[in-house]
Parts: sequence; structure tokens; C-alpha cells
Amino acid sequence: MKTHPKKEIRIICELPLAGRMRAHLDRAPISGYTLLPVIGGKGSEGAWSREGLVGDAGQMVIFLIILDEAELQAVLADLYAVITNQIGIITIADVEVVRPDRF
Amino acid sequence: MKTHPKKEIRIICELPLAGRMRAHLDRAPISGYTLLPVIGGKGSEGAWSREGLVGDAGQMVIFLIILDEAELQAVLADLYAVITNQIGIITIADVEVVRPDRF
Amino acid sequence: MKTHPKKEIRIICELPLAGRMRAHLDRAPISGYTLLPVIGGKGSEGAWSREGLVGDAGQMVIFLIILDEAELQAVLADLYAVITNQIGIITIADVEVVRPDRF
Amino acid sequence: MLQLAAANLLSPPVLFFVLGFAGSLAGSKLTLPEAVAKTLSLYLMLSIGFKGGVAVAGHGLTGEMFAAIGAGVVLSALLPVAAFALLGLMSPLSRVDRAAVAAHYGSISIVTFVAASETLRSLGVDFDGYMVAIAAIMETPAILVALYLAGSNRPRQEGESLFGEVLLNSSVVVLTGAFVIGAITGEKGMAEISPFIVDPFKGILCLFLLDMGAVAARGIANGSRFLNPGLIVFGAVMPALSASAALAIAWLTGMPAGNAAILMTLAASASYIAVPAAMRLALPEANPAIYLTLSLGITFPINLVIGIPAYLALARWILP
Amino acid sequence: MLQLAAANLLSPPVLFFVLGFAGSLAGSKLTLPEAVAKTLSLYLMLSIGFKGGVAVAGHGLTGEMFAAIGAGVVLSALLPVAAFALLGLMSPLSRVDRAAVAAHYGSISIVTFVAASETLRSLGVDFDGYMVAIAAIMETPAILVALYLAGSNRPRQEGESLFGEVLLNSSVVVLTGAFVIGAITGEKGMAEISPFIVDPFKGILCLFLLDMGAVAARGIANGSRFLNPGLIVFGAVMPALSASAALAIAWLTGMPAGNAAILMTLAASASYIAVPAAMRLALPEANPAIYLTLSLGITFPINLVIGIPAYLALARWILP
Amino acid sequence: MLQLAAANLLSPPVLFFVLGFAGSLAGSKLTLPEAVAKTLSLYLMLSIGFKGGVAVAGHGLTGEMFAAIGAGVVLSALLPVAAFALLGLMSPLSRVDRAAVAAHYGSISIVTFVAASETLRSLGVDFDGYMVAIAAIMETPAILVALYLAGSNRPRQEGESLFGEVLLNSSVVVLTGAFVIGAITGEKGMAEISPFIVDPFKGILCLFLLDMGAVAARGIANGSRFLNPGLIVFGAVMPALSASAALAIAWLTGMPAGNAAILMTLAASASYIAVPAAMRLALPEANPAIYLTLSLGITFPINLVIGIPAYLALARWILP
Ligand SMILES: Nc1ncnc2c1ncn2[C@@H]1O[C@H](COP(=O)(O)O)[C@@H](O)[C@H]1O
Ligand SMILES: Nc1ncnc2c1ncn2[C@@H]1O[C@H](COP(=O)(O)O)[C@@H](O)[C@H]1O
Ligand SMILES: Nc1ncnc2c1ncn2[C@@H]1O[C@H](COP(=O)(O)O)[C@@H](O)[C@H]1O
Ligand code: NA
Ligand code: NA
Ligand code: NA
Repeated sequence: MKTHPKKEIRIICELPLAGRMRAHLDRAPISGYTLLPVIGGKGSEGAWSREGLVGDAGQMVIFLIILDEAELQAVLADLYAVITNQIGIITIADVEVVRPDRF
Repeated sequence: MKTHPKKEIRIICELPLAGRMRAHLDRAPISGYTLLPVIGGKGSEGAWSREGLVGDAGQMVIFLIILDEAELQAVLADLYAVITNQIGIITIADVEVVRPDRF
Repeated sequence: MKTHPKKEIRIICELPLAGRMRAHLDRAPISGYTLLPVIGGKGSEGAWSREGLVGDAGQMVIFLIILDEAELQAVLADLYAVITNQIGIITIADVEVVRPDRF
Repeated sequence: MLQLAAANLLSPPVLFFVLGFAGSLAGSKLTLPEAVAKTLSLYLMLSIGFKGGVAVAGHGLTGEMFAAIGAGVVLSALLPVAAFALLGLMSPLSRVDRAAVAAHYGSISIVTFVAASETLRSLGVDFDGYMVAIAAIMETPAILVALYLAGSNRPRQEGESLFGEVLLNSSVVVLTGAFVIGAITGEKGMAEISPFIVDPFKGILCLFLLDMGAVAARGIANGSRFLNPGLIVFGAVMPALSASAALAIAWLTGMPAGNAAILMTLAASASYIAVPAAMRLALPEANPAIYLTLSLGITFPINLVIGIPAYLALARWILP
Repeated sequence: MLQLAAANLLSPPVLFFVLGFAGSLAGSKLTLPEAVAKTLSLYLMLSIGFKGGVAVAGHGLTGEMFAAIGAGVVLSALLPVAAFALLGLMSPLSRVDRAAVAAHYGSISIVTFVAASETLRSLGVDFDGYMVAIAAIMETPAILVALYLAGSNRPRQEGESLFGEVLLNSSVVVLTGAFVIGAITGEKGMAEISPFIVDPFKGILCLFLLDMGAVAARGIANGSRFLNPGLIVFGAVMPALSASAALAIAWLTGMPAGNAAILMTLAASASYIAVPAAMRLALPEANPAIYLTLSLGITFPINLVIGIPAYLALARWILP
Repeated sequence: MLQLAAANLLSPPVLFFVLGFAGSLAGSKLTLPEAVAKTLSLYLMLSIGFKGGVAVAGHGLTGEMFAAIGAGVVLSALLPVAAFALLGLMSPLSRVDRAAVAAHYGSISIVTFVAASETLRSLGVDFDGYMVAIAAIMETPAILVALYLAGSNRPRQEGESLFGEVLLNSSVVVLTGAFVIGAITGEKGMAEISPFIVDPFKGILCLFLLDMGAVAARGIANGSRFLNPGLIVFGAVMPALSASAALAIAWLTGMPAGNAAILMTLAASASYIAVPAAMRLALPEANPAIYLTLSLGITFPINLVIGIPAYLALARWILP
């Protein structure tokens, strides 16, 4: 089975920001995205945990976006602008996919 | 600490399909797999979210499988057959592990 | 947007061990970590699922740690010692980040 | 009838559904966490199953009951065919999409059943406890009929495992199991657990319908581009047609009005738990956005808001 | 007053809060799963909204009610200014941090409101159902005032969408929606769902406060290094100041003591759901550890444990 | 005694457990979402803790109570030794595995306690409120004994932190805390929250046991290959042995039959929350599939279905 190289952007960002992030992703040249839950963590502002919380503040989610290398820079710059003032982390990794035309 | 290269298959697939996927994985030459939750996303059929849902349809899960490169093609082909008609995404990535004999 | 290479450690470990793991991570030369939920899986001791469980035993979580390659060996050795007798899996992968000074 | 409709429309459960629906369309996130929504759904099934079983406990198996079961089976075998044919007339869907939609309309929606039984209860209209068993029985057969309609020529073995999966769907098992437990423990069991399964029932239904309203609205927002006018009309007309068929059978078998109103509601309702999951396995080529949006976004609200009082009014009017 | 404080301190809700707080400080994990905590919070809002609506149902819109609404709006516009000024005196925070904290203290905490109304109820002190509406109304305005105080010069459009997001926050929508439903269905609706929304209410509040106690303690443990003595004093003094302002307005508008005690509690309470999320969007430079720790870790416990009985005692003493 | 067993077997809680168990073996997914299962478990502890505390409130500390506490401590220190020895005779397990299993059987299962107290209540058999405190006290000591039996020579510090972790396990803290709160607030507190913690209790227990049944069956399906006939016999015989020891101590200390039946149930039950987690930390080499399957898959069902009525019958027969 032949596989084809793509890029994967993973953004760990604050939950209150998710709506804005979605709005940007809706306009981006990508085929979609996937949202993953986070249960806790620790960063420069201390440890946090989703347990027991009622509001959105103090919680995080992960956006996973698989896309073509050709679009990476544009999408990255756009999304980076969203979280630049906020708590959040962006990583990029190499992945292989089976159906390259789907992304 | 010496690390050893392995492959990681990640399958984002529909929840109703999970049983079939498990059945195939049980027969595959792998040491195991891990199931991760997904809370939402967007694809060719629009946005979706796990929130509020009662049934399995319209929800997704992630299967994570670490395996030897030697087995990759066979396992990939088998699993690909399961989701070929369904909604789902397969990616392959390189990882390093500490205890290579465990996978 | 220039990106910079980092390493990512991912540890799938038993939930009862999470406290000890956190204690080690608190002392490690890293900027933080992120905890992800796991809903089930299968390994040498059979299949398991988080569903229906009341206690911590028999459940797993994922620790995600992004760090500089320079620290990898030390951190890895320390964390490996925590799970060496326990059920768990460590993988290492390459990622790129935008703000290298944050990790 | 208008009075009935108004009373229904102004009851707390329907108003909470409307709140969820309208609030969600306006952009508010009113869904419950999935873990809670699933549990409330289970609670509703456990509760109505148990109540039905207790009601049956004293009476044993009667001829009327078997007639009602027969009526349910016949309906759930014929309604998918009718739905399939009607869709062929009204909308340019593929054969497989039509079959998948037909499976939903041949099966039933438990929460619609629950809403109907609450309406009857608050109006003092009696119905038999075994109607719950008929709800359970009507969940599955339509799936098989729909597979046949789809011309499915899958290997036998997968079809059989599918049937097992559907019959073992937790909603069917809890409903049936609680019914049996209710029948075994009778009034004594009821006295012990009614503060949990009876007293707060209507309030919990309100909370659940708030969620269902939000999910329905979200479904419409995301899925409407897969619908066309013909489909939307189908989602409104099919319940009326199914309810009429049920009314005819009720009349033929001499059912009392309360039972008939429930049977009509079951016929008119469309599945949103067991069948969608089964269709993803059995007919993956069918577009889930179509059947989910129709069932949850169009037919469920219509039944809840105007269908139930209409079916009851009709049943009372036609039947003795 | 001391007797009141003791009775409050020894009531189950407060004791469960203390259990959560102390147990969590000692290292036990007493939080509820997020899905459950969110649902309980929703339940509390649904319940008090509905109860308030039912209470209002018979009475229609009265002049008193509009006066009370006016009092609430005035308070939620002025309190952030006072908080902002007080913070300027007491602590070397940045302008943006001060504005964000001010928004929290101008807005309200629903669970504090709930605790106060339970206290009043168990002491047999009456208050009007429309006070719930005032709670809903007071949630949002402080945010706008705080943005102004922060000197926010963001593009208009984002500001507007933010206002929508806050107004559509599920807590505001459920509270208001349930209030309207309660007003529509009145005593009849209440009779149907009171076994769910009234009877177990206080017990569920205990469970929720166990969680809140644990979250508050965790917040203090993690966030205390972002606080300084000035801030901690602020967290204790600001509620007293806000309650005094509310008492003055209550006196001016001739409010009865029960209503006044509720208004004082609302004024003294600080938001922990809607405003923190809004601040993360509107003022991301503000440090969330500061406002969350102050609101949840300092002010909420103080209000719960000693504030509420004190406000009530004062209101009864000063007002006729 | 047979009549007792039949009544127990046909009670709703046991039948729902059987439904979960059988349905799960048949392939249905009847577990509750983890968030809900954890919350129900917390609810059960909060409720029985509080009820026990209220029952104790009037009576103060009596000599009988201290005798019962002493009995509990003695049992939880000796039972692990007995279990360890018995396992040595019956099965070729490693020393560490035997110690880990022994810890489970020396500790207790709260839901078994709850089921026993419901059975006693519905038969009108009295027992003292302080038995809850004994349940809490018996949770932990067996762990220490088992570590000693395992010949654990871990660094002291980890052992101590482990002891803290176990004592601070949320189940122990909520049980104890709610007991204290119940003792403080007494009947007055009870009147306020009994619609939540008393009225729906048995129904919620049914829901929880449905889940427990499903988890037990899943445990057996996954874990049975780690068991051998000797272990299965152990899982059935050990409860009888423990209950006999408890009966002897009850006789020696002159306990009334109700208290004795509870003490026997506690002795016979095996932990499934606190101890498994502690064993993963303290004795990671022990195979969790063995102790979880034994405790949850074998011993829990046996106690629930036939143990509890048998212990009660014996206690009534032997004791005055
Ligand atoms: N080195 C890291 N590896 C993985 N996740 C991290 C790391 N640093 C921070 N995070 C996550 O990002 C969140 C915000 O971190 P910070 O921006 O440092 O406040 C934390 O709460 C963690 O969940
Ligand atoms: N480019 C993408 N990156 C990450 N996830 C995606 C992407 N495209 C689709 N998905 C996920 O896969 C699901 C199915 O997508 P599709 O097959 O396009 O309908 C979506 O709901 C997303 O959760
Ligand atoms: N090959 C694998 N790929 C991904 N996850 C695995 C794999 N093997 C084991 N796991 C996970 O690690 C857990 C423990 O496995 P084990 O150490 O084999 O008992 C399993 O329950 C799985 O969740
Ligand atoms: Na139907
Ligand atoms: Na305020
Ligand atoms: Na025991």
C-alpha cells in the first residue's frame, strides 16, 4: 500500500478559544480537522485539571489538522495569529496517509 | 537510553465501526492497541460533536497501534479494508520506542 | 514561519501511577506537560475499557511532553524508571515548534 | 384537539425542548455532556420498561396483548416498505439512502414514546403496560426489511452478526430487561424504587428534552444542506401516514384509544439510537446526515409538538 | 447574627463545601467528573430559574420588580468601577488584570445565589421570584464596563461577537429560559416536575458544593503564588463593599429585607463561569490564575461561610 | 433461609445486577459512562456515610461502638493473613500475587455493604449507624498487612506516601466526611437532604448494580484465563470463611444480629476501588487481572446473590 507524505498540525489551546479557532479553520484550505479532549496539564501558569470544572476557562482542547505541505505555511500563520496572545502550543509533525487526495 | 524505530498507525474511525476494527486488530500481528476519545471535528460531511449524543452514530474514536515496520504493510492493508467504505482517516508516523521486543 | 525541531515523549501509563509520574515531571527540566484521556485498549494482559469503572486501577492516561533534544536522554531515563515495573508504553517522536524558547 | 395541542405545547417537557432548539439555533451550547445524555437515555428506558412490567405483572399474558404485539410487528415490517416507496416518489435519493431512511421510520423512538405516555398520563388516558414491550419489539425488524430493500448482498455472516448487534443494543436490552424485572417484582418492587424511577421522571425528561432540542437544532444546522424540499416534506408526511396505518390496525384489532394513541406514536416515530448505528455498519454508503437530520431534526420535533396530541385526538375520535 | 452564622456554618451544604475544601487541601481528589459538575450546575440553574418563574407567574410585572431590575443594572455597572479603583489602591496589578478582576466582581455567582436562597428558605425569610431574573440580568453588563476600563481598543466586530457569546452562555440561557418556562407553566408545571427540581435540590447542592470546595482548594494551591496580600485582602473586602452598596440601593428603593439580602449576595458574589471564559477571549493578556483564584478560592468561600448570614442579618437590621 | 435467599434474589437491585451481568456476557454494552459510574459510587458513599452519622448523632460514643470498631480492626488485620495462607494451599500463585489478593479480601467493598444494609432495612432488621464507620475503618489496614506479607522491602518513604494516598482515597474521605457531617447536623440535616440521599437511594443502587454486573461480566470474560480452579474456589470459599470469623467475633463481643450480619458482610466482601489502585502502586509485580477478577467477578456476585441472605440467616440463628 503506497503512502504519501503530509503534515500534521496539532494545536493545544484554551477551550474558550475553540470557537474562534473553528472559525479560522472553516476558512482554511484544509479538508477538515479533529478535536481531541485534554484532561489536564502543567505549564508556565501552573498545573490544571478538567476535573470538577463547570466553566470553559481553565480547560484545553486539541485541534488536529492533516494537510498538504504546500498549504502548511499559510495555515500555520493564520492559526498562529489566533493563539498568539493566548495560552497554547502548536506542533508540526510528518505523517503518511493512504489517500492523499482527501486532504 | 537506546531507542528503536517503530511505526505508528493512527485510525480515526466511526464509533459504530469500533467493534469490527477490534475484531481485525485481535487477529493482527501486533502486541496491542490503544483507544482514544474524540470530541468533535469537521470533514466532508460537515461538523460534528460528541456533546449531547445518545447513540453511537455520529461519534468517532481513535485507534493507536505501534508496530514493527515489517508488519506495517500487512496490517495497514487489513485495517484499510475495514474502513474503506466508512468515514475515517488513517495516518502513519515514525516513532521510537525503548523496549523494541514489546511490539 | 520558521519552525524548530523538538522531541515529543508520549507515555501511556496506568492511572494509579499518574501521581508519581507528575512528581517526577515536576522535577524534570521541561516547560510543562499535557495529560490526555484513554478510553480503552488491549495489551499483554487483555482488553480493557474505562467504561463503567469506578476505581483508578485498570485505567490509563497519556502524558505528552515536548522538550529539547538536549534534555531527552535525562528525562527519558528518569521517567522510564517510574514505569519500568508497571504497565505502560513510552514512545518518542520528532516534532517542530514555532516558539522554540518556550520548551 | 386544538386545546389538546395547546396543553401539549405549553407543558414543561415540550417547552424545554423548544428552549434547547431555539437556544441552539441562536448559538448557545445547550447540549448535555455525552456521558450524561447517555445516562439519562438509559434512565428513561429503565424507568418505562420497569413501569410497563409492573403494570403487566398482575394481568398475565392476554389475547389482547398478543394482538397488539402482532400489530406492532406488522407495522414495523410494512412501514419501511411504505417509506421506501414514498421516498422514491418524493426525492431523487439513491436506493441505499432510501432504504436507510426507511429503516429509521419503520423502527421507533423511545423518547417520543415516553413523551406520549406522559401526555396520556397527565390527561388521565389509560393505556396498557405491555405497550412498552411492543416498543421494544418494533425497534429491530425494520432494519432487516430495509437491508432487503437496499438489495444488500453482503456475506451472510456479517448480516447475522449485525442482527445480534442490534438486538443487543443497550437500549433494547435495558428496556426489555427492566420490563421483565418489573413484571417479576411487581408492585412490591415498584414501591421500593418509585422515588427514583417514577417521581423525578418528568423533570428528568425535561432535562433530556433540553438536550434533544439542542441536538436536533444542531443537526438541522449541519445537515440541512443534504436535505431537499421533497425530503423535508417526507419527514413531515411520513409520520402522518404511519400513524394512520397504525390507527387502521388499531381499529381492526379493537384496541382501546389509549393503546391506539401509543401505537400511532410508535409508528409515527423514527429511530435515532439503534438504527443509525446499525446503518453505519450495514449500509455504510448511505449518507448519515440525511437520515439523522430527518429523524432527529424534522420528525422528532413534529411528533413531539403536534403529532402526539393529534394522534390522541384521532384515536379518541375514531375508536370507541 | 452569631447564631445565624453558626446555623449557616453547620448546615449540610456548607459542611460539604468544607469537606471538599479541607479534603482537597489534605491531598484527596474530591472533584466530580467534569461532565457531572457541568450537569449539576445546569440543574441548579434550571431549577432556580423555573422556581423563580413560577413564583412570578401569578403576580405579573410590578413596579417593584422594575425597581429591583434597575437596582441590579446599576450595581453591575458601578461595582466593576469600584473594584477597579480599589484594586488600583491595593495591588500593583496591570490595568488589564485589574479590569478582568473587576468584571468578575461586577458580575454574579449563581451558586452563591442558590446558597443564599436556601438559607433564606430554611429560615422562613421570603423573597420574590423575580430576584432570579435580576441574577440573570447582572451576569453580563460588568463585562462591557470592564472592557471599557481596560481601555480595550479591539476591532468592533470581535467585541460584538463577544457580547453575543456571553449573552448566549448556556448558564444565562438556561436560567432565563427556565424562568420563562416557569412563568408560562406556573403552579401546574411545578406540580409535575417539583419531585425533580425542588425535592432533591438541597441534596444535589451538597454534592455540587463538595466539588466546588475541592476546586476552590485546588485553585488556591495552584494559584496562590499569583496572589499577594493586597489581592487577598481585596477578595475579602470587596464583597463587603459591594454588599453595602446593594444595601444602600435596597434602602433607597424600599426593598423588603429578603430581596435585599439576595441583592446584597448577588453584588458580593463574583462570577466563576461566564466571565472567566469571556475574559480569556476579550482580555487574553490578563492572567487567569489571578481572577479565578480570587473569585473561586477567596470570595466564594467567604460569601458562603460568613457572607450570606451577615448580609441577611444586616438587611433585617437596617430595613423594615 | 431459603425464603430469605429467594426474596433477595428477586429484589430489584439483585435483578438489575443479573441483567447487567447476563446482558454483558451475551455481548451487550450495559456499562455506564465512567463519569457517571464514579459519581454514583460517590453518591452511595455520601448517602450511607451521612445516614450512619445521623443515626449515631443521638447516641454519642458507646462501649458497644468501640467493641465493634475493635472487632473490625482485628478482622481486617487477620483476614489478609488467612487469605494469604489459604491461597498458598489452593493455588500456585507467586508470593506477591497472594499478598495482593489478600489485601483485597482483608479490606471491604462498600457496595456490598450498601446492598446488605438495604436487605436488612427491607426485612426490618435493625443495625447501628456506626457500622458505617467500621466499614470506613476496615478499608485500609489490610493493605499494610499485605505489604508485610509480600515481604516488601521498598524504601520507607514510598510506603508512607502510599499510606497517605490510601487514607485519602476519595471513597474513604467521602464516607468518613459524610458520616461526620451527618453526626453534626443530625435529624435536622437529614430532613433537609433526605429527598436526595434517602428516597431515590434504592433506585440509584439498581442503576449502579446494572453497571457493576456489566463490569463483573466483562472482568470475567477478559480475566478468566488468569484464574485457575483453585483460585475460583478461593473466591467462593474465602467469603464464607471471613464471614464465619466475623460471626465468631460478633458472638464473643455480644453483638446484636443486625450488626453481626453487617460485620460478616464486610468481612466477606473484597475491595474493588481503593485496594486495587493501592496494589498497582505498592505491588506492581502482582497481576491486576487476578485480583480484580476474583474480587469483582467472583466474590462480589456471590456475596450479593447468596452471601448476604446467608450471613443474615446465620447471624439470626446463632446470636440472640
Ligand atoms: N513542554 C510541554 N509539553 C507538553 N505540553 C505542554 C508543555 N508545556 C506546556 N504544555 C501545555 O500547554 C499548556 C499551557 O502552557 P503554558 O503556555 O506554558 O502556560 C499547559 O497547561 C500544558 O497543558
Ligand atoms: N484534514 C483533516 N485533518 C484532521 N482530521 C480530519 C481531516 N479531515 C477529516 N478529518 C476527520 O475525519 C472525519 C471524517 O472526515 P470525512 O471523511 O472528510 O467526512 C471528520 O469528521 C474529522 O474528524
Ligand atoms: N502495540 C501497541 N500499540 C498501541 N498501544 C499498545 C500496544 N501494546 C499495548 N498497548 C497499550 O498499552 C497497554 C498495556 O499493554 P501491555 O504492557 O502489553 O499490557 C494496553 O492496554 C494498550 O492500551
Ligand atoms: Na416508526
Ligand atoms: Na458581584
Ligand atoms: Na473483607
